[in-house]
Amino acid sequence: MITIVFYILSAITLGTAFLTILSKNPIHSAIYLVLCFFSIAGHYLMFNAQFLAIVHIIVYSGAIMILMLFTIMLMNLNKEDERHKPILSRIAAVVSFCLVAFVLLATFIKAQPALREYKVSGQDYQSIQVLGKVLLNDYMVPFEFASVLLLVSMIGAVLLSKKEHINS
Amino acid sequence: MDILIAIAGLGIICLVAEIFNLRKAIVPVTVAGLLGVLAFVGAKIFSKNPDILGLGFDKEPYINMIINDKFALSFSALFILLTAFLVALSPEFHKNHKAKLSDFVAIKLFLLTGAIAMISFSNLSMFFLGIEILSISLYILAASNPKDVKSNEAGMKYFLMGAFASGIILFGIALIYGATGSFNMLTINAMDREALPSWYNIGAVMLTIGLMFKIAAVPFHFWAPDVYEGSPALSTATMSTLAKVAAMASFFKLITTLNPHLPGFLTTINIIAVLSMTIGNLMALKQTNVKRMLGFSGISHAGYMLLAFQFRDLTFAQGNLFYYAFAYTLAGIAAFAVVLYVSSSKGNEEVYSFNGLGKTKPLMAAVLTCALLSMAGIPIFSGFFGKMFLFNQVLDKGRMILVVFAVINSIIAVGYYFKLILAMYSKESIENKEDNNTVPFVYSAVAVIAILINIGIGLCPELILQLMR
Amino acid sequence: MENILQEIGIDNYIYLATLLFCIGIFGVLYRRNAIVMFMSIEIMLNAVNLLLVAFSTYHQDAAGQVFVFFSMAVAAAEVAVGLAILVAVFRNHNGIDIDNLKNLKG
Amino acid sequence: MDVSFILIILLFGAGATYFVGDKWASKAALIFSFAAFAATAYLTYLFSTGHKVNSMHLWIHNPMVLFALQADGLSLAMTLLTTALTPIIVFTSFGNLFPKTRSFYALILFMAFAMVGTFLAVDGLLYYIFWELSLIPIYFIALIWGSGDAKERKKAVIKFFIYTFAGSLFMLVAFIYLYQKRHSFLNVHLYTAILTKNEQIWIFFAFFLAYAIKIPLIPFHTWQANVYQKAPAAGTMLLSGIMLKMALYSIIRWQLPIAPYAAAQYKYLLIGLSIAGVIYGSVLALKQNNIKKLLAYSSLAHVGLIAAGTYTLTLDGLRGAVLQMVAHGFGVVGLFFAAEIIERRFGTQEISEMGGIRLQSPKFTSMFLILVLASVALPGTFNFVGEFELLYSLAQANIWLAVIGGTTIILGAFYMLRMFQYVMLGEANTKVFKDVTFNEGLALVLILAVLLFLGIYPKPLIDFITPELEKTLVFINRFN
Amino acid sequence: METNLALLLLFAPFAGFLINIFFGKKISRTLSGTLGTIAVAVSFAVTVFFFLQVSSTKVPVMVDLFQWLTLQNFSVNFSFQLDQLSLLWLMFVTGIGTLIHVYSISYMHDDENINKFFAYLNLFIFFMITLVMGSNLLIMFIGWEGVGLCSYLLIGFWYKNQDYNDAAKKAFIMNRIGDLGFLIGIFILGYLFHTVEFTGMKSMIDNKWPINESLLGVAMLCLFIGACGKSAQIPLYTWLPDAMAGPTPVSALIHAATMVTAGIFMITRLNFLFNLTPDVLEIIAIVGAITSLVAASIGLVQNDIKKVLAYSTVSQLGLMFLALGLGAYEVAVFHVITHAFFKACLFLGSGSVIHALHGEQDMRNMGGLRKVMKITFITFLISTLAISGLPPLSGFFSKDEILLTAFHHNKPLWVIGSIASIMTAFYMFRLVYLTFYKDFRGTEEQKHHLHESPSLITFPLVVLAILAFFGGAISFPGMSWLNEYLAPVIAKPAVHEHLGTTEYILMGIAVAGAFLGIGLAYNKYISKGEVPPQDSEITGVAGVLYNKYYVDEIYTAIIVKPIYAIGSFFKNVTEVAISAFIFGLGKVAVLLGNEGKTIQNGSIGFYLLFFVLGVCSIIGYIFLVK
Repeated sequence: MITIVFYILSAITLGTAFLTILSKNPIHSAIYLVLCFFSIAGHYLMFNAQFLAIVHIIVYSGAIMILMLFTIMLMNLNKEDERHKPILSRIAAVVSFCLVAFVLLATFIKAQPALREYKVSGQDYQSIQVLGKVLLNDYMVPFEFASVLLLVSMIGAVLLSKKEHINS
Repeated sequence: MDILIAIAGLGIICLVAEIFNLRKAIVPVTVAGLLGVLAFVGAKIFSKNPDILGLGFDKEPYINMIINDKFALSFSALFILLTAFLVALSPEFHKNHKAKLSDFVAIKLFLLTGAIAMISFSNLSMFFLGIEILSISLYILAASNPKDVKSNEAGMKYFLMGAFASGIILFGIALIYGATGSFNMLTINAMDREALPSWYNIGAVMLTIGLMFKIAAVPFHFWAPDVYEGSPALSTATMSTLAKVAAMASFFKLITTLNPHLPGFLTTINIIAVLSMTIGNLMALKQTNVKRMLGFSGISHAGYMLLAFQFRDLTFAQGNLFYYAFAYTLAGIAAFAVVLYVSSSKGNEEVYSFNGLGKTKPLMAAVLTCALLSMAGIPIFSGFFGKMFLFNQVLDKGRMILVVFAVINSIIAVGYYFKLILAMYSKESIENKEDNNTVPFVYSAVAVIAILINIGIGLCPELILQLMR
Repeated sequence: MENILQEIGIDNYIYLATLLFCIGIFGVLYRRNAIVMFMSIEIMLNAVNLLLVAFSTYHQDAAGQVFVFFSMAVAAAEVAVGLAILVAVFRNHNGIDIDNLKNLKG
Repeated sequence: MDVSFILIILLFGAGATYFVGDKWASKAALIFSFAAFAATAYLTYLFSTGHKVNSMHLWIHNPMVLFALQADGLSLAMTLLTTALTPIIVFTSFGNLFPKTRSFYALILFMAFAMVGTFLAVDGLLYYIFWELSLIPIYFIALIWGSGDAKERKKAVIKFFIYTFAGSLFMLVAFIYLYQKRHSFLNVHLYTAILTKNEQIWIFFAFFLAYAIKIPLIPFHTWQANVYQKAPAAGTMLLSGIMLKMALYSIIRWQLPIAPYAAAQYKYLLIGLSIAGVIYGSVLALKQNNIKKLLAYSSLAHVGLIAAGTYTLTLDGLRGAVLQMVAHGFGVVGLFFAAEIIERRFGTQEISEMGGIRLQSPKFTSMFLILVLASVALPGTFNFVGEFELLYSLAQANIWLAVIGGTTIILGAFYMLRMFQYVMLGEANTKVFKDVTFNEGLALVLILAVLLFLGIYPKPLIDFITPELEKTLVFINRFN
Repeated sequence: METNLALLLLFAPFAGFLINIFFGKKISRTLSGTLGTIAVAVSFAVTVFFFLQVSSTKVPVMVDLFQWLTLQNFSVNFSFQLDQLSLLWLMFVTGIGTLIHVYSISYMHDDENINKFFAYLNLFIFFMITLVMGSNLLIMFIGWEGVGLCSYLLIGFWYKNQDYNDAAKKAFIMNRIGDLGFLIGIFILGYLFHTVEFTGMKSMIDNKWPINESLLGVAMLCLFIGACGKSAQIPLYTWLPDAMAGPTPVSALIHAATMVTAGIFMITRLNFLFNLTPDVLEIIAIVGAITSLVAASIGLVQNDIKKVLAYSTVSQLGLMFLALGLGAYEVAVFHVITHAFFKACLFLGSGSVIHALHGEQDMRNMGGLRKVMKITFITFLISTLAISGLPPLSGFFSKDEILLTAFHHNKPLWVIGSIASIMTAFYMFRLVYLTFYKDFRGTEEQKHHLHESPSLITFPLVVLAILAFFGGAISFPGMSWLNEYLAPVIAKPAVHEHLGTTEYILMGIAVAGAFLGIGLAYNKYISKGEVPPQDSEITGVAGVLYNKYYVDEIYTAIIVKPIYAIGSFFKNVTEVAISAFIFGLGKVAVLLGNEGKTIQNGSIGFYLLFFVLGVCSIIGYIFLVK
């Protein structure tokens, strides 16, 4: 049962991911990508990681994709006027996609883990409480550090888009 | 940890100072602050108990995130020094964009925190955040002249490829986590390599690839020359000095800590090292843009630094890498100080702009010459010792062939370094004689100080080497 | 609490994540529209997030999930900066076709 | 007071010369170079009276590098040569007016500094550093103050630099490789490093590459003639008078004692190559119409003979080499200076545009003639002493080698006299040849005095260098 | 005392040289010459003193100054040796030297560089003394090269003429070829004996020191090559006739009387070694004989008065070598001495003629001079008779002894020697007839100025003529003072037969031969009154002879030209090729860099493609291939 769900979800994930890439209209891409993110959230739910799934939806679908959509619309890019890459480049892209997929998959298939048993600790490790504890105790430093990251990107975004005044 | 806080604090101060209209104070305060932090780092290196302030940062949980060993501290000191130079150069460089000055300075400071996190991490999350802060700051710096088409292109290229590389790094981290169940480097390092699933090795290789991109090693180097050329010169200076050695040091630390037991891994690194040296040097031969040339030269230097992975004694390897990085970056800073001057007075960085510099600005020409000689590995400049220590280490491991390649590359490198020197000393300036604008004080000061430090550590390599030991 | 991996197996998640990652790579290679390339990179990051969560379950460890948060933060920051650059490019080039960005070469 | 004092004087002199400004630079350079000479002489005196004048300090712990300067017969002799020639070379430039005077003289002193360091250093790395360091000043001297077409000059100079740099890098690799064996760069340690035969051969040829390019031996010589021609006179004198001696000296100090097996193994190959250079250089010298090029090729021939002598691995060969280095050093400096004197007056280096100088300036002609005769090793000049010992050592190796090498005295006479004839003799030239000035004359007379005095009474020098050569020879012959 | 005197002997001419070279311009011409002459005269006086002393005591005077060269096997000192041989040589070197100096005072009086001339002459004497006095091979070599240098300087004395300079250069270089042989010989001897002192080597030979005979043979051969160079023997003789470019006193002193006999001196000096190598001696004899014949045959047709004398010198030197080769060292020495007298006289006489004719040297433009230049003519005639070997002049005794010895040892060589003697008589009398007999064939202008030379010129002529006449007295057959005198220095004197019938017959043949030559000359140039034709009309055998068998041309073709050709080859091919190769390496690097630029094409997609391929290959290599 759960396996079937997994396969269905996976198919959706991969399919929408492909569609994201293949659709000509960036708006369509964005929509497909949102779908893809939702399916990934589905995967998270299957892991019983509800908090993560929600955060995922909020951040990716809610923030990042919206930002992208805004940009697309601001720039009036919702046209299917993208000229295709030269055919040679596209073939190269397809070939290298096949190659990289083959290499990675082959590597992973070759690298079957020795043990096939999965431990079940029975402990709660992914509830909000636990995550909060881990995040704000063990991972307090990176958590704070992430603020620097966000600050940088903020300053950066401002710096890059700020119209310059002939200033004092 | 305390270093990170201090520097991030400095960054905030910058931003606040702008709000309070203290623009003039930003740079002096920052530089002074950085030098203060540098002194602090120095004290930490030499004191027995690194936790000088007694804030408990060397205990749980901080120790799981940031570890202040000599390697980390030494490199931190170098990064702080470099940032001090870069910040000092900023006001002159951005004199037409005074409003943005605080942003630039703050970004550089945050970039510094990222760099320090990258080398003092003891948890992969810190590493990842550090490298991302560094990268994102650099994307911004690369694109920081939004009106300039070249700067746009550079930023875009760097961003797209950098994000791509970040994905690969992240993938590698995930795999390592999958194999070990931990992000903590100490825990991972203590594990039995043979018992780990081979995801671990794949993850290590992925990380390697990602970091190869950051240090611009062949075949992940394509971005470097383009971005170096397109970015504003000061950003290029940052990339080619601070960012490059930060990535390299972090790479070194990461790989030596992860220590994958993998046949062919070191061979791969060696091949990449040789390729980087060779291609970097060959491509640099025909360049006419100095920034671009230095970009290719940086690729070859990355190749040299990759030789540091051939070691028998980790401490010495660390010391040698640090020395090389120190020598290379100081030469780079000195060179870029001159490039900044030329580019501001001539409007571009083409080689012909340097014509006749030996006559018009002998000091600048002399500094640039010294810097180039150092990069080329001519003694008494520290670049020579950097190379020599690396060669020594590699030969100690018995990898003769690598050294031979490195040597052949050193020969090729002379070709383009001397092209620039030739231009300065044997060609007449194309411009007419009234080119009598004086060199801004900060440029010459930074150039001279940097090159003096470079020569100084060449005269007394012990100063640097002993930091690690 | 049962472990979903007992049903499906960590391998399949790895393959899934790898494929998704490769699709992301494909997207970056295949398209010349910068914004779609951004999306492809997001796909790559998401693939890794998925993998991290799977490993988190595999190890019954919260750290993996915590890392995903950082990854999201990074993704957000990257997108913000990326879009800012994109806007700058758009202003100058009146388009976001990355094949127009070929001035720096040689 | 130890030998580092000489280095300090020269280095400080270089700085001081730069800072006193264009007007006084030449005088300052003369004073400092002479002070260095005086210091060397005094140290030589101290050394010969049994004082220890070595300088030995730990420099870098790991890899262990010592700041080790050793005064012995060999190194002091070469140092004396350097510090004696430097004031003369400085002095020869007195009449010249050129831009950036102070940099010029500062570079000359700096170069002397590096060369003295090369001769004195016994720590391999230190030696290498000085060795490389000496390249920089000559590069700039030739580049900035050189003559002729700027483009051609640049080409020649950069070729020279890359070429010599390339060679010496392999020497560096050899040194580092040796370091792995003994964890020291000190020469005596390296001498006793245990090397397999293969290793010795590799190391030997790594050294050889560096030295063969610098000396130069054929076929590594192509940089030479052009650089000699393009460089300013002082640069050429430094190059030919001292710098190429660095390589010859290094053969004795480093290459042979470190890899004696390989040296013995390839003895005849190397001698053959060197002697081929003798003939090659001589024959080419016959075809030159440019006086500086001619002298360059003659230099090629002479140093070929010196190299051949050193590779015989006999005391006579080594001693002859050292003597001939000194002799050739003075002689070639004198000849290039003479060429410079002519160029100052006639504004040309082409032999076909000269002639008839004897009519106008018999004094100069006489001095030039003596230089020419010294160059062809007429007995009574110092060059004969060196050449005799060299040829004798070759004869001991194989009589035919001496015969072939000895053709230098025939071919040498051929091209030198031919040059003398067309430069000095014949009908009066239409151009005016002003008689040599006092300064020029003094410089030439000093050189001639040295050549003639040592030609008659070389004993002090021979006695001075022999003990050290014998010591070295023990290392060289330790496998036989 | 002895040391100081010996040094005075050595350095008096050197002092003369120094004074003349440094102050010559400031003092008057005559004073310059006088000083030079006095310097040599002092040497002569000292020589006489030593000569008398050594003749009576029979103990050589040794002077050891200081160490010069140090080699592993031996060291070389500045040391001098005044024994019978060197003193004998010094006697005529300084003696004739003094005379020629006197002669030159007048002869060179009008030359602006007379001080240089005397300086060089003094220097020459100095080096010649060094050569002769040296007690080891290397000191001898100093002198050996030194006289070569002076020869170079004096041949090219009139340096404005590049032809003269060429001649000087040629002399120096050909001498150098011999010098190389000399050097190699020294090397081998040093290697064999661990000393190059004459006395040292001699005592080792006397003590039966084991010697590698074949190596010794090589050494001797090399030394003989050295002697060939200096003494103008085949194949290194061609410089001597060209050397006549120098002023005539130079020709007399250097190229007739002294320097060119250095080879004979050296071989005589080393006779104890040459005796051990009979093969080499045989080569010497053959070379000497052939040289004497070849040179004499060329001399038959030369028209330049000095060239005739030059070839005559070569020919006579050949005879001396013949004697040496036969082991008759003292005979060779005897001929050296007599030859020095009469050849110096001949050269000076010709100089007197040239002086009178203002530089005219072509005999076709002379004639009839005996009426005007009586002293010159008489002295010249005496010397000519001497060289032709007519008794009782000195030449007769010396030459006859050589022929006698040759007859006893090797008949073919005797035949060659005799033919050469006949030729000598012929061309010498041809010279005399063309110059002094018949009518003057020069221009009116010259004729107007014809005069006998001043007494400073004629005085040496007279002295030399007297010596040429009576010089034979030092070694009459059977009762030779010379042989006794030289006995200590000559290891194995040639066996001197008592004068028997054979000997008298041979003498008779020789005298008859001389008369034959004279008669032929008389017939041709007096009776028929022929004058040699112009250059272009000389054809056939005479043409070959006149052009000296084209030896110069042959040398040019097979040695000089090829060297230049090789030089061109090196310059235009190898140099360029090596340069191109080295540059090529650099070019390849630059080219690769240039090609690489196309890969760096600026396209992000392309860069990413490479990125991905890099990822694939690295992962593939590490995980799939390995």
